[in-house]
Amino acid sequence: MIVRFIDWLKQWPRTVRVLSLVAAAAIVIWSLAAVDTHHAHTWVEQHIPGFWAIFGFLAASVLIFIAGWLGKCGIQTREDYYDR
Amino acid sequence: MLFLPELTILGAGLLFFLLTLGQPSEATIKNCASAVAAVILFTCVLCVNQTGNLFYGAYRVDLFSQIFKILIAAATLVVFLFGNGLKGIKQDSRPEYYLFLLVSNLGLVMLVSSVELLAIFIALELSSFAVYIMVPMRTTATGIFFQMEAGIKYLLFGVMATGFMLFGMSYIFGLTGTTSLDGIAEQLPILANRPAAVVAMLMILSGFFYKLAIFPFHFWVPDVYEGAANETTAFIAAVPKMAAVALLIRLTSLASHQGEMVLNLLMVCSILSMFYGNLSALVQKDLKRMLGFSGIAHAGFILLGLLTFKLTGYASAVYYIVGYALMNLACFLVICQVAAKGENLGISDLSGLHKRAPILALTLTVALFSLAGIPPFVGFTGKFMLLLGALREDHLLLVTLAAINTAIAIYYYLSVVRMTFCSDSNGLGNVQTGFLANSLSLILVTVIIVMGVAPSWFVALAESAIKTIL
Amino acid sequence: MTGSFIHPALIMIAGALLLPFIRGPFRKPYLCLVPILAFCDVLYLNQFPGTYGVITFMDRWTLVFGRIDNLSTIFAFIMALMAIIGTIYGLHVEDEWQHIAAWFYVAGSLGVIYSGDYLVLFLFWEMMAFASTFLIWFNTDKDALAAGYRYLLVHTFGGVMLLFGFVLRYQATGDLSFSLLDEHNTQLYTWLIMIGLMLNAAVPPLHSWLPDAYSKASITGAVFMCAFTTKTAIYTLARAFAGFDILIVLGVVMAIYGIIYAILENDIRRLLGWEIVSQVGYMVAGVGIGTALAINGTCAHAFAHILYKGLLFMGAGAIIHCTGQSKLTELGGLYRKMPLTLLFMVVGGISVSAFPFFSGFVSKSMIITASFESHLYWAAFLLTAVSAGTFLVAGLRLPYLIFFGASRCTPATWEKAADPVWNMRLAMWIAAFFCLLIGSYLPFLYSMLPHADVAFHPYTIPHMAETLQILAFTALAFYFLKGRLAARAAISLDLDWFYRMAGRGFLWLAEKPLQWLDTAWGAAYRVVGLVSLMTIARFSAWFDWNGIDGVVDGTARFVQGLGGRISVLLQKGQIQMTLYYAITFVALFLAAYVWL
Amino acid sequence: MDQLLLNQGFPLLSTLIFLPLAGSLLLFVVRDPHFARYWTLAVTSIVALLSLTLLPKFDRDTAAFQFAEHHPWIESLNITYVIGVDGISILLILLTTLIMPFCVLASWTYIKDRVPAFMICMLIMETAMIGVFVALDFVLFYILWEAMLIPMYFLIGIWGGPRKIYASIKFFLYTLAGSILLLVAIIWLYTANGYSFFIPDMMWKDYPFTAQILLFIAFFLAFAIKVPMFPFHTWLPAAHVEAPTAGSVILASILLKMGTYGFLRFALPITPEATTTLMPYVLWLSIAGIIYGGLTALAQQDMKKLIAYSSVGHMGFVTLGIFVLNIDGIEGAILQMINHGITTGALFLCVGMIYERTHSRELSSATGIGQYMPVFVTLIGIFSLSSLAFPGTNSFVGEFMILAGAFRHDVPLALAAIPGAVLAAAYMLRMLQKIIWGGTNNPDQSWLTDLNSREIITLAPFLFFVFWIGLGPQPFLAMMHSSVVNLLDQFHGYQQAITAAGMY
Repeated sequence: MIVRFIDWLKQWPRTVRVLSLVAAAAIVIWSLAAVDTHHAHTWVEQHIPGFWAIFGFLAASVLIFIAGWLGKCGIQTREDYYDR
Repeated sequence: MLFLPELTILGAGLLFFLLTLGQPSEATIKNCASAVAAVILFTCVLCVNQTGNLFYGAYRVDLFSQIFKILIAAATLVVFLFGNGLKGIKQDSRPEYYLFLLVSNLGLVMLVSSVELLAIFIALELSSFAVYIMVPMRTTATGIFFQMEAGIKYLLFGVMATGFMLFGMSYIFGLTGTTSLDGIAEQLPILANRPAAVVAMLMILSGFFYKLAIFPFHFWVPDVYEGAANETTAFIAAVPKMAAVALLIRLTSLASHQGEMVLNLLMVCSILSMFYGNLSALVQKDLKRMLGFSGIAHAGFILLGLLTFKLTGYASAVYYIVGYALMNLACFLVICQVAAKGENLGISDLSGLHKRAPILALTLTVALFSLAGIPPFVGFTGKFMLLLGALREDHLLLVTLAAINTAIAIYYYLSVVRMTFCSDSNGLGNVQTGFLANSLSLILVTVIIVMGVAPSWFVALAESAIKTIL
Repeated sequence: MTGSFIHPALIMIAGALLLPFIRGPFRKPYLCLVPILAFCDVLYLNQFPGTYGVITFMDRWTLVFGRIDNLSTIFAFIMALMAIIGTIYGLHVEDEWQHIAAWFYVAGSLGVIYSGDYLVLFLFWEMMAFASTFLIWFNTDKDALAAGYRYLLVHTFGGVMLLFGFVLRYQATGDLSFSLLDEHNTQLYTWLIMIGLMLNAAVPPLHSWLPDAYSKASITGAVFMCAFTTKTAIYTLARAFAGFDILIVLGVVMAIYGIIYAILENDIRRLLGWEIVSQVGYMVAGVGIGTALAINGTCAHAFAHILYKGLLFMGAGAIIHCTGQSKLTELGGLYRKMPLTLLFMVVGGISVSAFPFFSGFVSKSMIITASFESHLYWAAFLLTAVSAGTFLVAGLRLPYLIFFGASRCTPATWEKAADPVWNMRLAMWIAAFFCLLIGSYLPFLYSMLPHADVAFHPYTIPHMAETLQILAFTALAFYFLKGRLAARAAISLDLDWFYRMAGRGFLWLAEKPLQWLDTAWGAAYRVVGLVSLMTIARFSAWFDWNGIDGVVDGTARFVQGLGGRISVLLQKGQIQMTLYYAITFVALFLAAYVWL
Repeated sequence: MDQLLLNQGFPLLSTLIFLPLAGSLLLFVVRDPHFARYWTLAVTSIVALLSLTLLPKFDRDTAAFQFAEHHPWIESLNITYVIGVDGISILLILLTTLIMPFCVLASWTYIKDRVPAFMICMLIMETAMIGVFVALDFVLFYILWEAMLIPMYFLIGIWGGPRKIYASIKFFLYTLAGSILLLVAIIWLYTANGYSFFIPDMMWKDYPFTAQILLFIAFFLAFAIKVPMFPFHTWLPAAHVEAPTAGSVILASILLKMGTYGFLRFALPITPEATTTLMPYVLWLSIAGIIYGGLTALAQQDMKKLIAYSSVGHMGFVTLGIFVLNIDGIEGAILQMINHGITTGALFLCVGMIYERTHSRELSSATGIGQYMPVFVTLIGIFSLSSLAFPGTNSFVGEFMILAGAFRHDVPLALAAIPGAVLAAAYMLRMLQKIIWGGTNNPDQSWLTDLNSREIITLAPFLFFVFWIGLGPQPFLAMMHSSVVNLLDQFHGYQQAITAAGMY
């Protein structure tokens, strides 16, 4: 069942992609419209619309870039490093 | 009755003289010898409580002398018993050998009773000359060809030592005008600080240093031990030393008033003997040579007892020499049994003895551990009492050096034990041991252990004996 | 409760000891029975808070084996539950020693949780360390031996620190009881105890053992290990160090550190190990915040974490078990072959990523909210950022690289791959069920929390909106940047470099210089002791042999050995010389006498 | 003589001493190997059972010597046969008597030739060992102390390994050389004490300071070599490696304890002032031993050598505990003496069992046997854990108390001892790991058979004690408590008296 479901999804990659983006947009819009931010903890939450969406995107990207940068700095090395 | 032991020995000597004239069979000689030795011991025991003077006071029979006579007779009996084959002696001179042995014995027995310088000298020479002759009687069938040389060396050393002794005696006579020990004892305290008296006493002592093999009169020991037949060595190693200790006790008790010098000298001799003997013994390959060197060390130990100038010290020395004689007899018993043809034994010849002759191996081991001073054997108890006596007199350094010597000595004794017990027989055949030798060795082992564990009776006896001469 | 305190650890230990005697068809029922019994015991005990099992030891120390209060109950509950799940997961393992080690390990953990003083704590603490080492060693991998060894040494070090700490504390205060330490009066022992406990919680820089060991443990062993060591340590930290500010910093650093390494990681179990580090960071931070809400959050998160991380490790174990591969570079596209495993991994992944209605959502947010409420905004934002990273790694990267995308499997691996045996699936079902239960039915978890008076409502609209926004846009970022997240056949250097290198150097030290020293000592003994003695002895023998004997004999027996002067003497005279020597000595004595 | 509680009725202690000796006599005559084994087992078991009857009658509340017997022996020298037991010695006596039957069992098939002789050595050994622990006359003590060397020498020299000659002579010479000055010290004490060898009379006397120092040095040489303390330890590995299993067990379990027993019985009470003066040096020597022993053990390939070096470390803990001179330290040290006897004895038995199968003591030839000998590796695993002081086992209690005592005495000192504990974990686990799992290329061990019931019976009691002492050490500590308290009271009283005398 699961296999069939995934295979079915894979037949329509473009549709899936679009639907996903639509869903993301819908979440942001719903947040802007329906959520009362007056009791939020911080200024940024109250005054920046869609703050958490921006935050999520940036956080993920920054983490990926930091990791990549660190990896290039020499943290990542060949697998037999300890066996020599 | 007072003179009975000596007469018996004399009679026994005559018996063997008669035997030399005829063509007696081996068995006759053997049986005669054993029987005679037993009779001598019996008469000695019989006369133990006799006291009295003979020969115008030159010869005294007291508990001291009688006990030494018993000891000498007993040791001789043991030598006779385990050496009864006389494997190492020329076939045709065996009756003569016994004759000389008895003469020597007579000399020793007389020595312990002598209380006059000339009597001492005569008795000493009597015992010595007989032994000088016995040494070259070894048969060349044993593969040893320097018995004559050994005999000559022994003789020449003896002559030198007796020379010293005679010289000393003449000094003493000159100083005191008497040759009687009692007389000298009266006079000596007065002369105590006269150098001549000290020198004279030391020179007299040197005669017995030679018998006991104390540095510097020990040079003869290894050669004579090696050159003489096993039975002869057994005799030399055990019997005359007892008499020598007896006389040394008599003489040092005289010299006890002569102050520091004698004491220092005895201490130096003692230390040098111990070190010299033990260190040399470490590298020996020949069992008898090793025992000879170890004898030098043990003689040094005995001096520890003498130089206390105290009753207990003397008693310890007596105890120790008796123990030493027992251990040595046990060792030589084994040597005589293992050396099938009377040859000299290297230490390696003992390998695997525990298989070849278990009882002998046990005997040898007990004797060696005892010689090494390991409890609970007589050697330990003796050493302990000697050290104790010396430390009571505050000779801490001496005692420490002596203790260190004990540790050194362990090595060569152990290397023999190792051969006996911890190695294979390397193709060496079994040793034939008779019932006599086995039971004799078990008796010796028992005595060595019993004397070590319960020395009280013997020490008390020695003390009471020594009290009679002080 | 009428004095009938039976320690659940005792049940586990007794069960483990009896296990070798249970054979044949009884084995599997028995395996299930023992942890269930222990679980029932825990349930029973949890109803009667109090102090039990108090024993006076050597007339001086009071040992408390059973302290049952609102903090220990929840941890005991989840540990016992996990023991059941883990045992079921390993039901197919024939080797009874693995079960025995695992049960001892569980017993150690339960013992720590119920312990009321440092001696008992230490006893069980070490039991955990040793038992878990065996779980690593049971893996047949060549590296497992070395890894287990490193693991053990690190934990022994931690144990020693702890021992130091509480002994010092005992010396200073005379108190052995295991209770909250004073933040305003810290002593050396406070830090030592903290180091000892933090090592087990894998707080940087004491963390490297975790990914190292968990990736090398046996398959079932890793399932046990991911649950017990760190969470037991969190319990002890919450007990002794609640409200220590330094822990907030360490916790946040830990969360970030772990997630960055997880992004780089290639080995699936190492990846999950790094994620444990990251998640435990939340808990450490929660302990550091120390408010009632934060402690609640820590407990809840530990509870939830054990289940979803257990689920993830079970999934990872299933993959390794069924494919023989553990590297992302060797996997991919497996959804066709292992659909159920995919399902479980996804459930685990979205639980850890705090999807609404899954367990992480109701627990993680508690800690973040607590930090907001304590006005620790930096911590709150950083932790939220890490939660984005968590989704990135566990919810997206891991399933994507294993199950979707291009297959990088060898044909053999592909052929082998299939969903695992029934007991593994059952265990995963149970864990997945609990993940969903916790997230959906709040009272189940919340009624067990230690501070019952503090209410927390996760399902508010702002919270939902916040979470969904973050998740959606993290997914978006993943979509754009997934090229950068691809699997690379590489390892990441970490602080374990120091352990490994130090260990190597240490062995070298023991083998080379010290052994040399000992040999030299023996030689010195021989040379100085025996040889010098023998030299003296030889000298004396030489003296006797060459100096005296040689002259007396007049023979040439040992001519070769004689020195020049002595050989001359030997030629000259024979017996006279000996006599000369003897007389010389006598003369010397006399001279000495006269002179002195 | 008020320190003695004379024995009424059956002379139990003398029986314990002389029964083995009497038993050995029969073996001189009957030389059948099978008979020798059963007979020795019977004799040692009877002695063990008899020794257990000491327990109910032992009064824990007194520091006096109990079950004492007193007979004159060599009256001219005032040497007496006087024996007695106090809280310090009773456990060691029980350890001795209880371990001997298992040594016999362990030699059942290990010793194949000259069995009666072997058993004679074992029995004589037992006599001497029990005697050393009960002797209250210094000469009696010394005689037994030295006499012990002979059977041990034969045990190593006859039934030992390839380098037995070297090892046995080294053992004998080294230990004898060490104790030879003890003899001088004994005689000195005799003359200083009004010609008495009675040990309690020699204690707590104000000998001159120099004399105390010299006495202490003599004691120290004798006992430190026996313990063996670093750097006097080199005889131990040689002897352990070459000795047969039973010999190793006796060496490790009992002989080594005589050194530390000597410290407690003689060095502390007879030379308290010197002890206080020299204590720091001894303590740091102990630390050096702990660490050195641990490090060296780590590098060993030979299992027996490994355990031998570990003994150096463990005994370092014992001397550490003794010389911190407080109740924790000393009680811990005595307990650790027992623990080391149990644990190391058991480990040597285990190694002997491997050796009987593979004829090698190399770690490399015993790798990976866990698969084929599960019972065996379980047992050796438990004993190894005990050896590294794993909580719940006996050594943990002992080491913990010693460290507690050390902490109370001096913190840096205690800290310095800690690496020893880590090292212990390192070397024991290294051995364990190799034995149980080994590497990737283990030799084929599939022909190995697991332990038979005789071997399991041999090890079972050790296991029992490992856990008993580990979990409930109270009864053991209670036995020694009075004596240790008394020792420390006397010691501190003596110190105060000295200080007071110094002030006026």
